[in-house]
Amino acid sequence: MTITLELPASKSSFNPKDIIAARVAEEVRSGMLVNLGIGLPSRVAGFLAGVEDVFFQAENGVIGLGARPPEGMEDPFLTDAGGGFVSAVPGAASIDSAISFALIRGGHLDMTVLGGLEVDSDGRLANWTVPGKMVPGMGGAMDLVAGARRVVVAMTHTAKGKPKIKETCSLPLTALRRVDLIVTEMAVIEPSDAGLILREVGPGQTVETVLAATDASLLIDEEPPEMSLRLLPIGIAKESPAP
Amino acid sequence: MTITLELPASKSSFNPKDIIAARVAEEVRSGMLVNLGIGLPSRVAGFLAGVEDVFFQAENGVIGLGARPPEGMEDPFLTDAGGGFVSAVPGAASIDSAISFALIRGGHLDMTVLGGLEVDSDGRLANWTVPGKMVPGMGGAMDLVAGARRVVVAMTHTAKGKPKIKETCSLPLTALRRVDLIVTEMAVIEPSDAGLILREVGPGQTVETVLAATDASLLIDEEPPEMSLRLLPIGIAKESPAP
Amino acid sequence: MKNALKPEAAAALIADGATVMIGGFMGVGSPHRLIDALVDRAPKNLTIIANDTAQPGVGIGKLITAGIVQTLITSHIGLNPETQAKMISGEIAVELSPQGTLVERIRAGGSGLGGVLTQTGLGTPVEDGKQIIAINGVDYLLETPLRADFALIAANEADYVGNLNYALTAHNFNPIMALAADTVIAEAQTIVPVGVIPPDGVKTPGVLVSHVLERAA
Amino acid sequence: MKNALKPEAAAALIADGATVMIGGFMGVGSPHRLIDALVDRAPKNLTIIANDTAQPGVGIGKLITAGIVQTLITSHIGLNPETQAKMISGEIAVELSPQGTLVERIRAGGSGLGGVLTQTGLGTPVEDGKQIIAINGVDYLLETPLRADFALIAANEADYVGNLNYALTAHNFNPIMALAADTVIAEAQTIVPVGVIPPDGVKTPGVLVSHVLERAA
Repeated sequence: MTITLELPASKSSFNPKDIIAARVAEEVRSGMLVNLGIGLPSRVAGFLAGVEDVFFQAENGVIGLGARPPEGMEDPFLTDAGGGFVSAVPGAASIDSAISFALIRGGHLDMTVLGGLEVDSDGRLANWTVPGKMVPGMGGAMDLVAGARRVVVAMTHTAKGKPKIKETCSLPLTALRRVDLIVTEMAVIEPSDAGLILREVGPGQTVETVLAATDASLLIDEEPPEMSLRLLPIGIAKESPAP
Repeated sequence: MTITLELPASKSSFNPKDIIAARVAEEVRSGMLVNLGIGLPSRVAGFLAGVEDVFFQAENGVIGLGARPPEGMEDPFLTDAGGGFVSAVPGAASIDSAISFALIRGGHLDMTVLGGLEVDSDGRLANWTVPGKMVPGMGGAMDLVAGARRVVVAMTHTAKGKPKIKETCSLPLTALRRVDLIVTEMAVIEPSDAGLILREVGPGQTVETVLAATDASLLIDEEPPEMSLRLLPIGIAKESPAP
Repeated sequence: MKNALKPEAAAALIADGATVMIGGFMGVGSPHRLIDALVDRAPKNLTIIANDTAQPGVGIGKLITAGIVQTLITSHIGLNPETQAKMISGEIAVELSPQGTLVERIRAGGSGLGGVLTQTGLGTPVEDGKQIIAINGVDYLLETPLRADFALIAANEADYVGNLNYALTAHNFNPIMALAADTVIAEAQTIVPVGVIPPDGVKTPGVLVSHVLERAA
Repeated sequence: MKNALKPEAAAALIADGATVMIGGFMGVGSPHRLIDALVDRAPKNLTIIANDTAQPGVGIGKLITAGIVQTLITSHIGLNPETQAKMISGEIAVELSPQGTLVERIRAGGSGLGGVLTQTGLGTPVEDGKQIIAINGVDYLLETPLRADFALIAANEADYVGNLNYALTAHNFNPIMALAADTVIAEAQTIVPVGVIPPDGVKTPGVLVSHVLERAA
């Protein structure tokens, strides 16, 4: 099953990844220090509105990461953890890698948003290697999952039609620590002592479509509401047809 | 036995402590990073001449400690480890306590000069407490002895007539590490695997006077020469009569 | 953006029995207005973590005199006879930690590390009751991390978001303690607009600072 | 006072089989002229300790291409397929260390600490073959310190006595590696007279720096 949202041509940027990013953005509160992983998680910054005093940290050494600078004003000594040019907001601070990871591992990071390859029924994440295929190294991922106060996994619900939320991960774990929230384009899921709780369903989704795309048991208290997407421009989320 | 040097009135500053400081100064080489303990060791800085590029470190956080500033120009935020006003030389660096002790414990300090209460026949120093009498805390002393590349003990040979170099320390040790050199007004002694080697005798001293003031065996290769004191103004050391 | 806190409001946060880290080395780089406010409020049975207790009447020495310290974790009390007397009389329980070990224990507490492995203190009374771990045939003492409810730190400049820098030997324990407490209160010599401290000049990022003390009158 | 070293003279110090730490994060804050000189000299069988190997043709990636790396201790090789291929073929032995663990291991090596006690890596392949130590009932992985024969670091400004500062995200591993090698060679964007970097602006004291690379032509 591949998820494709048929969006109005004029809003073609609203793909599943934007739904995920917009929903994750709801988790960001004023005053937080947040680390956004490269790739999908980095989109979250684009959906924040009305949230003040949020500082983004990049583990390579800046607190107060800002948007890409104007053309021609890029600084080769100011990049994000993916090596892309960024700017710094007023009040930013440069830090070395030791302090950067002291912040990450010492519980000073209020939230990290990370991509995921798999999450198991205990809410444990695998996101750093596919043995025999992808050997990227863990970079800061293991530190972020072990140390951040709140870990949010932002990922598509399935990959090539196969569920990424599974009873047991087939890939090596990133950490023993249970993540705090999983946000996909189909669902918001909260791992707990009792298991994975289905908290919200994505636009156009039902409990049944989510269960069909998930390879782990999900706990359902009441009928889960549709995902809050107030940070997507009004109407767009509603217009998105079901897959 | 109390050591008293009868010095010419005009040179009254040349007491035993200055002899010790002048001899220790001979150990300082160009390019070294040196920590001088408070009290007697701090006098060493006054006897350096012709030695370039030496940086003095104070464990409270400055590399490039300089002399006391001109009257009225003292900075309450620039002091030595004893809390006394100091200046900073050109090229000085401010550091926090974590970096300060990373330097001390990581083997980056070429030499530390420390006062001593006792040294045993294995060359181990006791200098931080007299149980029941003096409870100062060890401050940075244990770190300095454990971590500096070269530890020089600068102390008077006896205290109230009693030897401070003893077969076994009666006071709690500062560290297990053998110090590299002991400089007193009576002798220069080098601890080694084989024991304490008497390398030099002080002005007016003989092997016999040193042995009489020492409560540990001393190894003597050849007749030890008189202490080199070229950093004391010429003639003064020679004028100093024996006790 | 931080709200400036009055000294008495800062002290009011600190309840009886709290564990409080305080920056400074012999009073240099200590948060003196916060200390004075704490003496006025006089919460009971504090645990103080600090390099030293300065001298009677100076810096942390004032807290010793005020009789509000129950436990003290420190590296040096040699210049404060009052602390020594209260230690000997049993009024204050003093844990002496070598200075380098003390700062690393605080850094470990603030950095999520399980402990500090050091040779400092081996073969001395410091090792009593502690675990010794052999690593590649060499012995190290395992020293445990330190954290506190509050860190009261002194800075040179603070900006409106709490970024801090420090001057000369007034750095000492301040930047490290900023990592290791639930609530960090910074007392700066001056408070400047955002941007006055450039990113490369920030030594403690504002995200670590809970409150900035209001400017001195 | 340091003597300025030419890149080829710096590279000439580095013999076959040396262990070399190199600063930088995806090439940002790497000592590029030193790396080029090292490629030219081509000592054999180096052990490289670095956060990553950037990309082919960029920074440390050039050393991978040159075939002079035998062992690599790093946190990330994901953007350099050449490093991955050489790892899989067995040409390069790669030890992957989580980034925070890697920097703490280097800091421990440079600070005289016996190891790093961390929860990062527990329950993952990172823990294989390592000691797990329970402290107050919580498990920590014991990671060993790292040191090197050489640290090649990049700075923003150097002064004549070797004091260094860094710019923005070009700090990364550089200040930490300056602690952990027998010989530290610093490549700066500019070299300035003593005093231009004020004491409070020094991030690596010159006493840690063995050589400053001569200014770029």
